[in-house]
Amino acid sequence: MRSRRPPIAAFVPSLFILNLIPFIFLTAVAQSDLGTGESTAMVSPEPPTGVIALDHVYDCGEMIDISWTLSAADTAGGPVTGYEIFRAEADSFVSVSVLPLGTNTYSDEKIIAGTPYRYRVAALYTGGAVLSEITSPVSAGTEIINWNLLNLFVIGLFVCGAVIYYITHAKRGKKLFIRKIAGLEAIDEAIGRATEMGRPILFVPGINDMDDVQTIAGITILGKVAQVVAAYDIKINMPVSRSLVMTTARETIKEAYIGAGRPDAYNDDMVRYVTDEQFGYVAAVDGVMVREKPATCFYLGAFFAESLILAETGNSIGAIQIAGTAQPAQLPFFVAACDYTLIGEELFAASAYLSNEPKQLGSLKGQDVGKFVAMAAIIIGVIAATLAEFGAGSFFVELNDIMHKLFTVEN
Amino acid sequence: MNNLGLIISLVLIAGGLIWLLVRSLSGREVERPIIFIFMGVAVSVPLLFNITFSEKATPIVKAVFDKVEYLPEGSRVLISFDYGPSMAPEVQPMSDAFIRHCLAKNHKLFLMGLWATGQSLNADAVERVIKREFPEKVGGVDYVNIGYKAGSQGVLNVIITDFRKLYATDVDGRDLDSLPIFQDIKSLKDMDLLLSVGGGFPGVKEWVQFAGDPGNVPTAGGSAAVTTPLMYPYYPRQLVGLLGGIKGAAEYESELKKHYPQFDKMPTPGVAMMGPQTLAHLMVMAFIVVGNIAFFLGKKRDS
Amino acid sequence: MGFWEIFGVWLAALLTLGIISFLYRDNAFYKACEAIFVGISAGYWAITYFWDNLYRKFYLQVSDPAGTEKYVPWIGFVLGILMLTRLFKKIGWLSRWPLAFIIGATAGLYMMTYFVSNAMVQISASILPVFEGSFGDIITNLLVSGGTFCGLVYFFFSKEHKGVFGGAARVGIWVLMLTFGASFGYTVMSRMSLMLGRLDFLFGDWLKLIK
Amino acid sequence: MKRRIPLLITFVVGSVLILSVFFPPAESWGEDFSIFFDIIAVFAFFLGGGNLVRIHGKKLFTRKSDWGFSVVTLAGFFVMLLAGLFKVGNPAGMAGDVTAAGSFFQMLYEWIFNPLGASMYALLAFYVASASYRAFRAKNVDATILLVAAFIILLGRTPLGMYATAWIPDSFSILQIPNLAIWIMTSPNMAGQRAIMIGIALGVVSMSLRLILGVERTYLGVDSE
Repeated sequence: MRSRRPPIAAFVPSLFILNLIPFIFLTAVAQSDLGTGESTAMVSPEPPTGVIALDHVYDCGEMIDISWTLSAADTAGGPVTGYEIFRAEADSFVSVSVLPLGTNTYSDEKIIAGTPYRYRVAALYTGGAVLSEITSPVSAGTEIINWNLLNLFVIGLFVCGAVIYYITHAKRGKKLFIRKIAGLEAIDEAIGRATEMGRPILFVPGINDMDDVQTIAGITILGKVAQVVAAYDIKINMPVSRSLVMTTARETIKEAYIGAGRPDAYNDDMVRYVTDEQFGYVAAVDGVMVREKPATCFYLGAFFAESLILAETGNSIGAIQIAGTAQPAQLPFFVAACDYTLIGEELFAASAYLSNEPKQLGSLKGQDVGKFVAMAAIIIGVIAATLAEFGAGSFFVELNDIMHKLFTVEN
Repeated sequence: MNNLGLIISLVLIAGGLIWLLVRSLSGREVERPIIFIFMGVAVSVPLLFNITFSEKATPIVKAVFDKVEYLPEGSRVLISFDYGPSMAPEVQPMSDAFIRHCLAKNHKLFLMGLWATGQSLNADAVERVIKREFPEKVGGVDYVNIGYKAGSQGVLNVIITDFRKLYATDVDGRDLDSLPIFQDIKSLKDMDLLLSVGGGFPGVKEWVQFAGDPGNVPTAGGSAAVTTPLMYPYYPRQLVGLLGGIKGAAEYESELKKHYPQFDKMPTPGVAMMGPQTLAHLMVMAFIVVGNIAFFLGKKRDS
Repeated sequence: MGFWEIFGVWLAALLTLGIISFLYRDNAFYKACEAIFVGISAGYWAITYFWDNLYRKFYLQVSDPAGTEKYVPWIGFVLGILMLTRLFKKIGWLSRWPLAFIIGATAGLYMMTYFVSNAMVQISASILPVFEGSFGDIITNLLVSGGTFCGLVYFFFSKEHKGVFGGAARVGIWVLMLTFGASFGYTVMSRMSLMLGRLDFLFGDWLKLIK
Repeated sequence: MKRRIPLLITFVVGSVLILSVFFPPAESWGEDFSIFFDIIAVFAFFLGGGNLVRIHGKKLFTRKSDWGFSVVTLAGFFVMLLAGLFKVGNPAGMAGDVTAAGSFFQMLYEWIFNPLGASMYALLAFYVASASYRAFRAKNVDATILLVAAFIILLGRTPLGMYATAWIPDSFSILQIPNLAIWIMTSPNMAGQRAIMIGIALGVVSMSLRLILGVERTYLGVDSE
């Protein structure tokens, strides 16, 4: 359920094995086939032709791509049973792989960069094999720039450029409109409630470590929440499931207390490590909830199956609950069980929104430009694709083609 | 004894629900522990007393059943075991039901598999289902198990033109040509129906893309619940039908029992597992209804 | 069944009941289970960190005479040591370096992966002809494209949700709600299966009421 | 100064890793980062685990309420730690894998860790029920849509859904509950998921840039130590 499982409990990478077996198995069969030589009475089929070996582009010399024209005898019911790839560094050819019939490309990864290799492809048939011509030597090289990703670069640059433009634009003091986000407007009210009731605030930053952006988003919101907490001297309770999150959260809260001019009121015990284990952590947080009865619970970060356990327990103690995550599978549970939910993008926008600094708000405007690009792409793409389908002229066919190329990331 | 317990528990559940309804009709909310108790009972009772519900097949499942049912006797049906032991509890009931149905209809049965981890499972199905329940069926004549070959969809690419390029023998080492069942069979295209039972890659999707579509052979199958939504888009154009998760298996089993009295005593793990599930789902829905009644009446009273 | 096996089953059964007892209310039985769980699992992870990360990913790598990139784990080691400077007040500020490193790296890496797999892939998957197939298909295609569009409108921050734009945002939130409701309903079955598994253990392995 | 260097580190590391995607020789740097991270996490655990021991130790020595449970936690932690560090009862001794069957560590895992985790997970079934009771109420249009979608899907997962709408003629078969449920899962559900995913991507881009450019810096703590 969670992304970082205990690595000890490693599972068998069955797909890997699955992919490996054909090669092992088929190679064995084919070699024994080859051993019988070409001396059978059967008429040998035509060999594959036009074999070309080329360095795989945009990598670090890890692959050589081989392609060929199928043997003329590779037809339904024909004698060909498959192909075998042979590679030579000097004069002796060794078998690299065996492939099913109908295949006309192969990428050889068992190579050393810079070494020249020659290849030949054999068409296998019952009782023997026929070999193709030998290719001219080719060596795998490193390309510095991956031009395949040019489209990603251009679009990425545009979107990032928009964000950066609006951040710098805002510096010059231009006022930006940002709509109200209910879940964030409610934060002040939720904290106010804790003050009135004299009860603590519970802050859960998810169960992933600092190497997840959602956790970082949760911590940046914690920064804003802690400012209010420090100003009103409310008790904040933050059990965490990762040591690094503990460290970062302490820095963040301490900063807020110093900013509020009350460094003495800060206490390291506000943030405490429980356990890395998903459900062990949940068991403990549930315990904290029913025993300390926080007035407000925040769940902001990466959540998995525990989302509903936390939200329902929080509801049972009558807490106001504000949740936010970018895990699409858990959003339904938060939406159903919490008072306010920051849906996906809103989680990442929250700290900027709460800071109310022009620069930070500018970044929100910038990401809207990104959304505009996405929406425009969908509309233009759909129209072009539809009209192209109806044969409305080559312009739309081309446009459709361009749109697909623009948004398809090759790799 | 069992029946008594069963009746008492069901009466308790029904009575409890009526009590809740009456309570909510006066606009009152239900406390959480009561909901938990209901849930616990709803799941425990069917588990303890082995309560099952007759499942009426949904169209997507019925389509598979009808396809097998209305193929003329002696048609060739291929079942591929595309799953491993970890998925077996969810999808094995499907492959078992397919086997029973096909043999009861006197179809010729071809078993194979695309998962290395599932190799023992189709052999197990032969022992457990075919040999035990259909002792009159002869291996190599009425059914054959050609086993697993590595290569995922690559296998399909080959056997869509010729079985013998990849399979020389069946799992018992008998030459395919020596088997009566393989007499007029050259490739997958000679099959009348392809059934893939699986829950991942390669699975139903690959069978559609690399065998059913190019060979123009009707294809159907079953898949684990998590991957089922990904298969829906192929239905009904490229997939005859699909058994989704344990519920799909249960529906097929029910349908089988309905049409074939001889399967009265057949084990129905799918139906058995659906008993608690169904009651739990009904309970969740009952709570949604009760909750809304309480909400609206409570609002009315307040205003 | 040997003594230890029976002991194991009973222990597991008691712990299961302890956790479930929380549904009624917090109690000493649950507290004990919680305490055991926290202690045992923290210990488990400590061991995982030790053998899997420190021993396998660091020690074995740097002590491997054939290793080609030995410096890589050492960088992590140095950053890790800096992390421990927190324990000393005077040089505690050094612990922000590894933190800054982690946050910078996570931001950079995630930015690209999310942008490619979430944005680019989804946009290109949306670019399809709508007027294709039966009448029902066309409606469905229109709905998927339109729904995605309106959903994005809902997320707009810098424009007030008013007029036509507001209407689209409204439709957007409806699409999102439909999505959430459907996912919730679909997941119920798998959640029930988990409880079935536990009850199966209690009634079968422990009490032997069912086979 | 104490704050400027971390900002610089974040900026350099972040921008380098963004650009590394476009340069094949740098492609593996992301993997290197995950190695660094795993090693840093070990050292961080000294702080986290230390915190756990300190908190429960303090409870024990000050005899705070429920200090008995702290004893249990500490005992569990150290028993697991010793069992794993010295591979107690491991059939292959210190050379064996720490999770080898038969080792004390693995026994603790199977008898205690596993049932506790599975039971906690199983509580979800109960919470699903209470959430449906309380949250699926037709308070407004949004909530009603949520409710109806969930209800149709739930209905489609029981025999009831089939019986309830079997009378609908086949030409309108889409309106039969099981078909409707499938349609909802594949069409509107997909539209919603797509919008959410695209939104998340842009949110991440914007937040990452704020972090890398140092606009967002609350996590860095204070300068005045």
